[in-house]
Amino acid sequence: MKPLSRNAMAWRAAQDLYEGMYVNLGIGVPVMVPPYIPAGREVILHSENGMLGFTGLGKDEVVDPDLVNAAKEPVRLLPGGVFFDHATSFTMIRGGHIDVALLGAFEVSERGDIANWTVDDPGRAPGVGGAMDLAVGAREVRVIMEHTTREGEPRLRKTCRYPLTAAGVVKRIYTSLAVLDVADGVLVVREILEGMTFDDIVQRTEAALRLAPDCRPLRTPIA
Amino acid sequence: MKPLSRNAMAWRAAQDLYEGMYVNLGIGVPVMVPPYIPAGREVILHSENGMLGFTGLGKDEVVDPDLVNAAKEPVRLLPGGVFFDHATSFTMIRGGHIDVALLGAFEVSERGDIANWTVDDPGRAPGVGGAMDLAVGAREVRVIMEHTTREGEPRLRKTCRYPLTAAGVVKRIYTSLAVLDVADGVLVVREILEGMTFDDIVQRTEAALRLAPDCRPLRTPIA
Amino acid sequence: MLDKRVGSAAEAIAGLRDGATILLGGFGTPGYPARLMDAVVASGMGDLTVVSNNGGANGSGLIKLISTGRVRRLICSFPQTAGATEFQEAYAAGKVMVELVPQGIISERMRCAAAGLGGFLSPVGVGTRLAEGKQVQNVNGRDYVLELPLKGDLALVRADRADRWGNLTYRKTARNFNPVMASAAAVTAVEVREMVDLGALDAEAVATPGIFVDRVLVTG
Amino acid sequence: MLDKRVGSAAEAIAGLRDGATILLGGFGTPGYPARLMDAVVASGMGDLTVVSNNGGANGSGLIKLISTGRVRRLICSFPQTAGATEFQEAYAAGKVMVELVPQGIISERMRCAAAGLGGFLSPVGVGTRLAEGKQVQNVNGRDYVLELPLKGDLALVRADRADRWGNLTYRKTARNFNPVMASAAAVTAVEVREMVDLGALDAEAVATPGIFVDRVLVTG
Repeated sequence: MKPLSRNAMAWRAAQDLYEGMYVNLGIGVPVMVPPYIPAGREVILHSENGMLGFTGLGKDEVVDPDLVNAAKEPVRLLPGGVFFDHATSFTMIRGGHIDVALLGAFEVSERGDIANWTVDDPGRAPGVGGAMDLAVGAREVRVIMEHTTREGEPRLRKTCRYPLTAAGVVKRIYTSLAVLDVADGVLVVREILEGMTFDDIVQRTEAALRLAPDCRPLRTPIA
Repeated sequence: MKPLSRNAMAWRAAQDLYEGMYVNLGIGVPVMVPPYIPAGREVILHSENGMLGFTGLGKDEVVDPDLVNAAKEPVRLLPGGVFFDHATSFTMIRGGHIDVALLGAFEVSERGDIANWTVDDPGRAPGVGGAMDLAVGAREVRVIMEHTTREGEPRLRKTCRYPLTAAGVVKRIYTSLAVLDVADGVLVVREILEGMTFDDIVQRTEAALRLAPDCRPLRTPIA
Repeated sequence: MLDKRVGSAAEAIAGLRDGATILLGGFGTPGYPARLMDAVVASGMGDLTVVSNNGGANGSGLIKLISTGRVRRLICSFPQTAGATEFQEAYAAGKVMVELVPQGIISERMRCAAAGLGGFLSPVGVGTRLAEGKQVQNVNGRDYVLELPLKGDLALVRADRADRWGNLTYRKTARNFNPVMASAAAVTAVEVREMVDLGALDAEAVATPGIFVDRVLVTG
Repeated sequence: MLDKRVGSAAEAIAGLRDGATILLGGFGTPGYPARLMDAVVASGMGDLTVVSNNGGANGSGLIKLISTGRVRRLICSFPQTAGATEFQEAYAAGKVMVELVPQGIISERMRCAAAGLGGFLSPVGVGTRLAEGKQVQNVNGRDYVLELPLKGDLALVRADRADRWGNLTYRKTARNFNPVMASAAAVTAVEVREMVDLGALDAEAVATPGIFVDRVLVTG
């Protein structure tokens, strides 16, 4: 089975965002989410540089260099969108005002620990950005990431090998192969890529897994 | 000699406010200062309820109930005046952004301690307002008050009898009889009400006093 | 369609329970949400903690609550209103307990809660009676009082204009405590003069982004 | 007449000394005060501490300072710019020491200084490498890291419009770190697109009141 593309993972994560939710999108796959939010749902996106209520820029839209998201990509403000300064932006983040933070990660543990800021390469300066504030402050933290590394090593671990961003905060993980929820030290497999089995997931995962009784096939309309 | 009126004390304090100063006026005599600021000096007044750049309302001006100073009196916003919320207002106050806080007081000690929030009447709820933030946060604290109580007791004390607002913060005191500066545990008398002597001030003061070599007569153009 | 408008003041404060903590906007009359407070009076709820700069006067909802003994604790900086006697009478009669907090520390404690912080070190009130019982910490040779976050169950806010997402603008000094209170409560109810179309407010001038707002009542 | 306008970028940063701490606005390019930073480069000053979310790229003044070893310490959350190599090269060559601070904690530490507080208790980074060496305090059963204020000698800010009192408005997401930095330095220098008459800015929409601003340079 071909794992989900980054776009397909973004699509899947977008389906779980509902009307009226305030959602922060981290850099990487999360910022690819906006076009996949089902039409008609008013999901209000937050960007930590100081903006609420925007969406991705359409192909033919004019770029405004002063209007960018957390990944520094140009975006479009929606009617009702507002700007504010950085201290206010992180008041929203740390104070539990953001309903969902969708973050990228290197690894997630079976207890919901997340490691997403450094791979400990001594020659490279690490960057943390707003990840730690988001991981601790958002009401719910969800992760989007490849199920395994390029070398095929599991990213869902018993214990993260990379330095932690925060401990025990992740609630749901969207991988290229499955959708999993963190529950008391075990990852509950809610959806499995169509054509794969629970055993296929177990083989590619180090974390403790449990198959949800109502586990469904993971299908996306895009490749 | 007749002591200075409240208006005359406000006039005297106003003369020491210079172009470009950011000044907070406490309730009582301090809020009477604006009309006495010498014409042409742009002194920018701060009000802790969330405003910078205003002045008193002229006689025939229309009252706007949403435009009030810290004493809840109607005022007029000047061109360049701005509004902000309460947290920002006290950021200005505590963070050393206010050049001068002019406060009323019950008592000031020879070390510059100020007591201005409660007279410890058990039947009355005390009120502190922004006095403690101002006393600690402004770059310079100046006090305007009657030299003595109605009963003739000195308000300039060795030690304040009332509970303190803050210790060692007052720099200058404008009383109904004199202008005094706090210096190392002694009050230096800079100006004495015209017609009175240093001994007259000593008799009405408990705090240690020193006559400034260049002490001048205190004269005001208003009664 | 996300629409935070509610049809009545009762609906705006729905869920209020005995023992709740209410953050009440206003500095004197400007920015005081009179209609929402009238609904609190009508609700019959009591044993309340109210955070308000002042103690209310002139027959306001707040002074009615206090006079009838329904406010267990008033957290304020300046309870007495010049020229008014109602608060003084209620206080002298033992109908309300006052926790006096310096004015800037009230708003900073609410901001601390809003911003998800555990406390802050304040230079204000150190060595005075208002710091008694509070933990003192020395940092770099200076003493500070550890102040703790102050969070509300319900914030009652008065604003000028709102849109259906709950974005708010205020009018002049009626802004005062309202933005910080709006951000520091589990539920924030707002009364506004006017509702405008989404997109009609200046995106640079919204003082309270809708993320902090739950219910909006138009009172005119 | 109070007029905070200055005639040149050199005048705007006058007084800058070796060893100073500079608060540098911007999140990537939006809100980055390019002209003022060019003046810092031209000033020859070094041994600087720079607080900036990013490490600079594409030949900016900041990356020039860093590449020539004039920044002793960079306090930032995300030094590397996607697609740019200059910072990485300077870092690998040991030309700059990086103090990595979570993005929201950088701004909160500056706000703490701006607001005259002695520190705050942060839930962010507890138990992680970025909290190593910091004091941990438990309040009501939860661990927090004590974070200390971060004050600048000079803030360099990019705004959209200013008046002669130094009131500022910003443009869209170019606001970012600028308001908090403007309020957290001993001297705040601002470059703006446009100067307007006193009274021309909307009193409700000024994001940085002039009290926080010392010098304004019009750069267009």
